[in-house]
Amino acid sequence: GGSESDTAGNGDTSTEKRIKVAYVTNGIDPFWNIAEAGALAGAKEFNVDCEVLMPPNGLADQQRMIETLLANGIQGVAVSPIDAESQASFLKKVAGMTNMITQDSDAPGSDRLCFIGMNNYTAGRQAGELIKKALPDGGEIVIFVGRLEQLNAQQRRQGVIDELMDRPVATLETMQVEQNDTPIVGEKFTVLTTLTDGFDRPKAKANAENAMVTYENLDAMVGLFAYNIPSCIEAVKSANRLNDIKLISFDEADGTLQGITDGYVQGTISQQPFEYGRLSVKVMAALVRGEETGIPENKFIEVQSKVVEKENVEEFWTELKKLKGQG
Amino acid sequence: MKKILGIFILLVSICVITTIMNPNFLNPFNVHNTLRWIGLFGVIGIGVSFVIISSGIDLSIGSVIALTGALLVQLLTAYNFSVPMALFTCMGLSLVIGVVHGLLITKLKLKPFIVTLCGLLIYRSLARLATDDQSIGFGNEYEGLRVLALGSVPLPGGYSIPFPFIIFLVLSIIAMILLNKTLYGRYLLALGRNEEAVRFSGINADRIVLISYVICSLMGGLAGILFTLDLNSVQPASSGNFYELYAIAAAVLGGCSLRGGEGSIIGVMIGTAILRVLTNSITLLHIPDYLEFAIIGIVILIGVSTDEVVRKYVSSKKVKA
Amino acid sequence: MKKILGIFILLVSICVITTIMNPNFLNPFNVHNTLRWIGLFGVIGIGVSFVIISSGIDLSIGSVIALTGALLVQLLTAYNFSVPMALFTCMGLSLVIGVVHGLLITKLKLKPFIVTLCGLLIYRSLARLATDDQSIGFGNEYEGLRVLALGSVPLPGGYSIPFPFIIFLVLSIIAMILLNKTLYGRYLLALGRNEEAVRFSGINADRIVLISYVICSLMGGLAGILFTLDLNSVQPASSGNFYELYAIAAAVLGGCSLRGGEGSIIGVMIGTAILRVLTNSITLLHIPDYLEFAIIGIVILIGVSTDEVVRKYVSSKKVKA
Amino acid sequence: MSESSVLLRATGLTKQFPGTLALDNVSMELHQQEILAVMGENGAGKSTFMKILAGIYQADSGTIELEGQGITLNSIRNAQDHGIALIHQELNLADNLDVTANLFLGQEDHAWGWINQSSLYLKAIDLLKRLNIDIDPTTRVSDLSIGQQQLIEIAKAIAIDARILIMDEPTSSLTQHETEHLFTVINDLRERGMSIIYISHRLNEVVEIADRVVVLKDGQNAGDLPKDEINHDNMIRLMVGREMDDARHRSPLPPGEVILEINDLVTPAHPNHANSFKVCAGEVVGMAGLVGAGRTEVLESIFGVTPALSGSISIIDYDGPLHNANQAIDAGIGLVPEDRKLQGIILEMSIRDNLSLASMRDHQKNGFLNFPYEIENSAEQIKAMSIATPDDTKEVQLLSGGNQQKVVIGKWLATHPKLLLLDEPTRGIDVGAKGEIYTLIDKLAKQGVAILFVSSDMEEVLSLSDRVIVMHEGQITGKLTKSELSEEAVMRLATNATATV
Ligand SMILES: Nc1ncnc2c1ncn2[C@@H]1O[C@H](COP(=O)(O)OP(=O)(O)OP(=O)(O)O)[C@@H](O)[C@H]1O
Ligand SMILES: Nc1ncnc2c1ncn2[C@@H]1O[C@H](COP(=O)(O)OP(=O)(O)OP(=O)(O)O)[C@@H](O)[C@H]1O
Ligand SMILES: [Mg+2]
Ligand SMILES: [Mg+2]
Repeated sequence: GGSESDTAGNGDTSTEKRIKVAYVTNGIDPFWNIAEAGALAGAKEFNVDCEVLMPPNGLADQQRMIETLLANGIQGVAVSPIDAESQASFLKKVAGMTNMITQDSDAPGSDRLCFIGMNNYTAGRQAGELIKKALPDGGEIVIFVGRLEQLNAQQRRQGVIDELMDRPVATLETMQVEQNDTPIVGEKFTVLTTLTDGFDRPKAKANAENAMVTYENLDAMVGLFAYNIPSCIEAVKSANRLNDIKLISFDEADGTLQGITDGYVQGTISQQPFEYGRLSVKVMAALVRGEETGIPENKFIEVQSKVVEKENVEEFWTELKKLKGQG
Repeated sequence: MKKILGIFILLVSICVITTIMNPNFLNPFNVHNTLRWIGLFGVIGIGVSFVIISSGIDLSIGSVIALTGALLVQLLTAYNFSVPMALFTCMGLSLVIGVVHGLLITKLKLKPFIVTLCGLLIYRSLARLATDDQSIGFGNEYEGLRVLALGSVPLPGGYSIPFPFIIFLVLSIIAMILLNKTLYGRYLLALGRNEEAVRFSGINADRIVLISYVICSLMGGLAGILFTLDLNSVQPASSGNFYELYAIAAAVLGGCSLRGGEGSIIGVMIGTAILRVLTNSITLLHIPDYLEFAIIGIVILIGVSTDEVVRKYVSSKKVKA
Repeated sequence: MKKILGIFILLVSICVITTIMNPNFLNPFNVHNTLRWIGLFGVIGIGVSFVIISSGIDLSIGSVIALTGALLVQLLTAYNFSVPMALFTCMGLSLVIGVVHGLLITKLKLKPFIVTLCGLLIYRSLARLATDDQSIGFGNEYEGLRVLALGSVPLPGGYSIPFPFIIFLVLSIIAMILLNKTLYGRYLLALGRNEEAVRFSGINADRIVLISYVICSLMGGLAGILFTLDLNSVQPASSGNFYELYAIAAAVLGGCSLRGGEGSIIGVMIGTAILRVLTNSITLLHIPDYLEFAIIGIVILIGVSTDEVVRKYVSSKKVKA
Repeated sequence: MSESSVLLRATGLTKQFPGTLALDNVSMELHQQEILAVMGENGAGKSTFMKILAGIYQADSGTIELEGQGITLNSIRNAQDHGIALIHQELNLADNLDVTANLFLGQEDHAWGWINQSSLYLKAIDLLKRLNIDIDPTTRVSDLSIGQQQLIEIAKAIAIDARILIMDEPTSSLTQHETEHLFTVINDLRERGMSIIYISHRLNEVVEIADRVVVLKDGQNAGDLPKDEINHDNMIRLMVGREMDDARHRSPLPPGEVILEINDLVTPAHPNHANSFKVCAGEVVGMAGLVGAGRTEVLESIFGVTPALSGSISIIDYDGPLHNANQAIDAGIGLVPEDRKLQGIILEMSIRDNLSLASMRDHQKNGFLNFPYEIENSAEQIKAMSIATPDDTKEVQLLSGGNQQKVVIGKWLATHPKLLLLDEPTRGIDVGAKGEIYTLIDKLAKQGVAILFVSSDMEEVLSLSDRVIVMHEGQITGKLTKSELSEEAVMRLATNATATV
């Protein structure tokens, strides 16, 4: 985090004062490293300075960082609110002071100029479809996540559940978040429980191990955060059950992609974080310069989530490595 | 006094250097925000300094913040408590927490480290239980109440003093008076150094210790309320994580000795200010944020070790004189 | 001995109750995993108990775990170190960290709490710096090396003893010998009680203290390596967060007194086992995971306070006798 | 004053500690305006008794009457309300606060918890003046010497306005001069109606001040002595139960070769003074001086725990450096430190472990403990020192003060030192144990060990030493041979820096 684009000497001859924008994440995560690469690539492409900030200590830290950016005269901020609903009034203030857009997670009541992201609930339903594909006869499922207090986690989880229970597609507004105290039983599928780990890897792995012990008929594991399935893989591997437990993931951790390549992960839902970063910078640059921004009427620039399965994993991964500058 | 002078110079230096490198540091908006954060974190710094002076420690503050914050939101939004009742209940809960800590430490003779470590774990769980493990906030409501955290007193030149900073100042003055002018403060200082001396003077040492934990928890509860009003959001699993360590660091930087019996409120104020200004400077000066911790750690180390070194130097001077 | 008996009964009770409520607890896979976690966490428990016996504390263990873990992966994958060289470098770094802690504490007379709190902050930053703030792992490589953490010795009935548990056992035995049979252990126990008297007995107390921090950091470094090999991943910003608190809790539960001078390695082993079995039971028994912290906190409180209460009871019995 | 007026009467007090019956059916009367000395060996139960009277401990059984009224003393505050104040055996001051704060701790003038600071200062000035103590009431207690701190403790108890003042060994860290001053104060307090219980191991003091003596032995009453029967022999007989036979008046041997030679030694606390002296084999050299004269520092410099600023220390047959205690042991030096509990022993460890703490390094096996040596050593020292214990695995804290001191000495004897430094070796130790320690010092000297001891007990310095070095404010002001030795000569040198060297 915190890196600045190195744009010195890229042939910028205009006398225009360099535009300063910032990309603020909701924490530190491999996911954001990819987005950061996208933001920095965008900075180069659209000839601006972009600062990427990753608040390590949650919401208070995020607000402090944004305040400091504002004090520093930042011209555009793309933020992923940690608690969108509650932060709306704070973000409204920010929007009054600079060009503010939201990305990854939206804050509708905040006067943000636009939202760049995907619909996490839809992504959840896509994951649900992957499960259905892997378990045509139904089965028992455990969901793994870092913290349930986050909105994206709740939306993904609900998407998975609603898809498995064959409920009608809800919107983000009508979506009902189900409690996590009893198994949710549907016709074919049962969602046994959701286990949280507080972003602690050993806990994530132990959760997977314990789930296999507790639920003897466990058929599939769904990991809502990037690291969840890689942790599950370690646990399932040591139980020698890679062939019998289906694994469905979100995001594009290396372990997940390796698992898809090797055939023991059914698939993952990628949000294309690189695009989040690049598009955010693109929109902010255009906003500052007063150019055409391409913001639609509904203020929602959707980045399509991408379902990665065995068929397309190689292509996806090669592309990803290239984007991250490892290719 | 010398001790405070040293860290005061440190604070001024950080401010001056930051201003030179980025004049936006003195921008009214930035000053306002920095003062607000100083106020919010300062409240727990003051609280923990009482416990430290009693030669104890309180590791549970961060969890108390999460718990009272969660409770406040729940009481107001889910249980329709009136504002005064809700505030009263939250402070009441922190009071009970402080009393329980104090009783376990004085009556069962458990170590403060252990009691409050268990507190850290238990209150965190309770906060998650109280909220069903979901982030909660006031939404667009309770704007009036939130003025407590977000309001400010305007000054000329566009500057303004945020309410939390004023609350912090008022509490600091009360704390100073309590520590230096009252029986309680005197007994606390004496007890931090030599508990036997206090007991043998016929003073109820247990009560003094207990009150210090109550003060600390009450400050934690108040901070929980203020943080929640300011941020309009409580993350039950993560709000306040590690805040106790910041508070302890600020107190120690400000001259409180973990051996007990030593500490000044002005020092704690300066200590808190240093930590907050530092984090502000780090972002303002585009220092990669992963270095934030390292810089804070190094500044604390320098702060406390210069103090030791100066003390040695002074005492060797004395000998020569 | 009585102390250990108490927590041993506690451990057995937890196991029995869990087994009755869910026989899967004794399932070979579950036993294997639980033993593995006991091994991994036990290593730092042993380390920190030396520091606690010296009447110190080490809050930096979690960050040391992250730093050595990050370093191991980077050295192997990005810098093409050979396996022995990489392991050697990681352990070397933890040794240096321990020495620095020890020197700051003994020579500059800084409080262990502060020194290692700054360590907690600084090493966390360094871990993030070393990895460019990215999660890293071995991917599909170094399977051979990873056997160190993932391998096991098979037993009849499908059971098996994981290597980390064996490493833990071996280290425990070495620690027991060190503590009870060597000059170092004798001096450490004496020093934890009365440092001044140890100095006046012609013993280099500073060296004894320093070595205790070195042991603790080395154990932290080793744990960092083992955790990384086990998990195949390091999160520079979060790996190991709060682990020092678990380690300290295990040591205290196992009878180490934070006053120093007291502690048994068997106790620490049982203490660690209780904590790990508890977290295991919580999931096995379908207890909501947000209650995990509360249950751990309450068990620690019960553990240490029964100890106090029993001690009082025993001494009052003696009087009557 | 009516002789028969009993102010305080304790009847049948019993107090059981884990493993120790500290008081067993003890009774005592205290009359109006009486100075009652309570005597007894270490561990006889004196302090326990006094702590019961002060409300710190509660007796298991027995009654206490004040002016004929039965009272229960269940807290310190409660005892203070009844007019009973205790000056503890150990210092109990908060040295981070000033003199005034300590003098009135728990007794402050206040309005609603708000301290009336100025009135306290005035009272402090008044009190200190009345007691003739020349200390500024705004001084931080940590800046005072131990002797001054002891005076503050005494003043603090007097400030309570008690009717009964209990003093548990108040003079153990006072100089002769300060002690005499204290006696004037005590007599004055008695004149003003106070009754005093006075505990001391110094028989001379008791003879001088006491109206009556009560002797305890092993937690039981061992007898009373009225004013006219108070003398050394009677007291010792009641306390020890036999006649004393010690080496107090030893006959020195001619000194052997020089073991220790100090040249121009400068210690940190007194950087402007350099001192030189020698100690020979078989010699017992005493160091006299007022409290704070710098004697402890000299011993600690020789032993390496407080390194000297400059000067040379040479030890026979040793060429190595002498910068720390470890090297001092190599050189054959042992130090029995001033503060037994803080520096000498580890209270929670066993007698056996304590006895081998300094010598184990020479008997280790590649870093491992040598258990057979430890057992053997412990048996040997317990026998040589006649340490009274049934079992050497007992924790040292369960021993009486005298026996604890013997453990410290035994720990050093196990290293077979050439030079033994003893700092206040008999402070707070009862006559019986004192005698045994004197005998031991004599025996060691006869074996050729060089002995350098610091003592503030004039009687001890005069009788035990072959030679005396007197210090004043960090400077050696004189060296007296056996024939030059007299109380006047020592006092003149100890108080007057301009005396001939
Ligand atoms: N708190 C305690 N717990 C256990 N035993 C105790 C305690 N206090 C005193 N004792 C024991 O009770 C006995 C009497 O001790 P006390 O301190 O009253 O003796 P003393 O006559 O004052 O001796 P001294 O002359 O050494 O001061 C001793 O054996 C001592 O070890
Ligand atoms: N640890 C210390 N810190 C500061 N000052 C000290 C310390 N120890 C001793 N002093 C001071 O140094 C001076 C010399 O003290 P020292 O203990 O050497 O004297 P002494 O002649 O041995 O007296 P005593 O009879 O009390 O043992 C005194 O003024 C004392 O207050
Ligand atoms: Mg006594
Ligand atoms: Mg001395």
